[in-house]
Amino acid sequence: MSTRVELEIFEGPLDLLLHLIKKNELSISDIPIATITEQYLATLDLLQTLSLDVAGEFLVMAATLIHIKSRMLLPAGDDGGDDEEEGFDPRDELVRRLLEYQRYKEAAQDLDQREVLSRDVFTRSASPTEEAGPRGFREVSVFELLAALKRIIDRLPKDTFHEVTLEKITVREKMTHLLDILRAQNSILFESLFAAVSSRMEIIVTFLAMLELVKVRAIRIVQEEMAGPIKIEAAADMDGVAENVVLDQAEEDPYGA
Amino acid sequence: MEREEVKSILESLLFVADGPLTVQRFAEVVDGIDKETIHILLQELQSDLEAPSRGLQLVEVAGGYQLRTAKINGEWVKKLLGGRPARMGRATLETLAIIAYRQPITKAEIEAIRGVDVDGVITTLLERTLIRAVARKDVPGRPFLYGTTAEFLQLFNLKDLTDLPTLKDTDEISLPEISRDVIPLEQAEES
Amino acid sequence: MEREEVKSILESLLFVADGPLTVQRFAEVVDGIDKETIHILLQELQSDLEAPSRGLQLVEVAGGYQLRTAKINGEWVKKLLGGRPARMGRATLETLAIIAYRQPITKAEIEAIRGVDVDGVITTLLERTLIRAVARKDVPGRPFLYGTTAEFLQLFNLKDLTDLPTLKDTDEISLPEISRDVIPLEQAEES
Repeated sequence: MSTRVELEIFEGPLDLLLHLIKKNELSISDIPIATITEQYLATLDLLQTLSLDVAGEFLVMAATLIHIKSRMLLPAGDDGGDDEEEGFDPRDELVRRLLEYQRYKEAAQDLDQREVLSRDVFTRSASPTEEAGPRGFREVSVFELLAALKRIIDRLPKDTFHEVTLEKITVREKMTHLLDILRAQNSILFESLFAAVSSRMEIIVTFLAMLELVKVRAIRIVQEEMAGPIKIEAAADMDGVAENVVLDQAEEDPYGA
Repeated sequence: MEREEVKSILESLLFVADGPLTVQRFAEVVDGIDKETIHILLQELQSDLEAPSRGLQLVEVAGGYQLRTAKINGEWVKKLLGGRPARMGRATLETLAIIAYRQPITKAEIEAIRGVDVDGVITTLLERTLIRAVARKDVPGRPFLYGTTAEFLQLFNLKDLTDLPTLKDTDEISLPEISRDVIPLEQAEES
Repeated sequence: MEREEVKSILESLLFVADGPLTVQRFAEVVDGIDKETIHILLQELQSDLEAPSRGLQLVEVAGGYQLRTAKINGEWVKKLLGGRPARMGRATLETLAIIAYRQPITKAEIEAIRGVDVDGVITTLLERTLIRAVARKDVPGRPFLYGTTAEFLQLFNLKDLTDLPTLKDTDEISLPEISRDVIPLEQAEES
């Protein structure tokens, strides 16, 4: 199937035909096939002149129109004999398709005119646990965090050159660093937290530091909407909670040299 | 329980519900209240909300009741919520209309009506759970038959499928005849 | 704009808002309305909601206004929401994550990583058939080894376990290492 940049205005060959019929104020059931074929082909020509790609369907319809036109020229009963019915018209099949297509085109317009949810009318989006928290942000799951982390890691160059020197970065240092940031600006985007980080080990350590602060409820990780940016923000008594944990860590640090 | 109390409970339930609530569900939760009373109170709630100072409406949709914002306030709500999903394109709408009225229907049958390939559109509609595969058609290749979902009803504020506006009869040609004619076309196309 | 209209808009906005809305925010969205009017209308809304037939309340919280269900209906709301799968708590999610990435794993090993008792969580996860006992570990006491189920994959919309957001590129930093590092922190937290 060819790319269909071309006829955003026409949803397909039937749509184009309907357009031409309407433009010429013709009746679907009695299409002057020669005129319509001519205009149809002219439209395709125009599109091709404009270097627009004409999809295969449009060409199939062009062939169909030419075929019908040729059969219209034959005297009745002279067309191969498989249409013995009285009053057979080579346009019948096309007329049926056009009428049916038009019917659904109108049905689609009717649907579009209804009160469409999230366009005209809205339901509540907040989580149902009313008393849960003062903020409407949803808390982010571990899986979403891991997925976000993976995105960050995937962006890193594959070389692991710096890992050896950076291994000494500690979870405690990262926790302190994160707390400093949040003291200064109250919240930070998850991704920007990792912006300056260049090795996988450092990312993991940063991530662990973040998880630890979440665990002791010094910080919250929230998201305004599904798949939206993840934000890290200071909890109400961040300093009170975090200080103990960070200090406790000062004694023994597994990542330390 | 007092009538007022029950009405108050119904409002609370409607407020927190994830989707439309059926009278049945109300009756299960608020035990001891008969469905008739629930029905009457919901009607009352519905008309309370018609006051010009109210910004909500109680719609009957997908077999249940749901609170939604008043249509007249749509623009303000959009402004509050910020960037919202774009309008549905014509290709999507047309395909959805065909599926809604002709379900269960195969992709090939839809393509015969629209005259164009609908692969991408079907994928989008499946992803948005507006349609689902309901069966396979007993023809060569056993293609999927698609139908609309409850989400479809919710999206277009429809009680059920019979609530769809009647298809305009543009001519004397009846639907069965059309579909009979359409099948050979598909076979020709496939071969 | 009419007073009634503005009141209606305020109700719509409160209904869809994700969190408390400040008077400032209302004024930004509904331009041309002064804060004083907004304030008065919100007070009005608040007292409207005091009627015994209403099931909502307008609370002032975190410097803004938020619609919530009336306290008196709390039990009914819980009953409604209780019928659905509840939102998974953090402890449950973390435990599930550990099992997903480290399966098969024993309860003791999970506890070593999380630093807390996981009995209750394991029971919940087993009841919801998100995990199952897959074998016994050949160590003293022969504890169960747990793994995730097909329901787990469904819940998180995963094709299979390789579809998990694994840290594939970080194989050199294996999870055991992480868990070893994490333990002291958790112990600190408990003390």
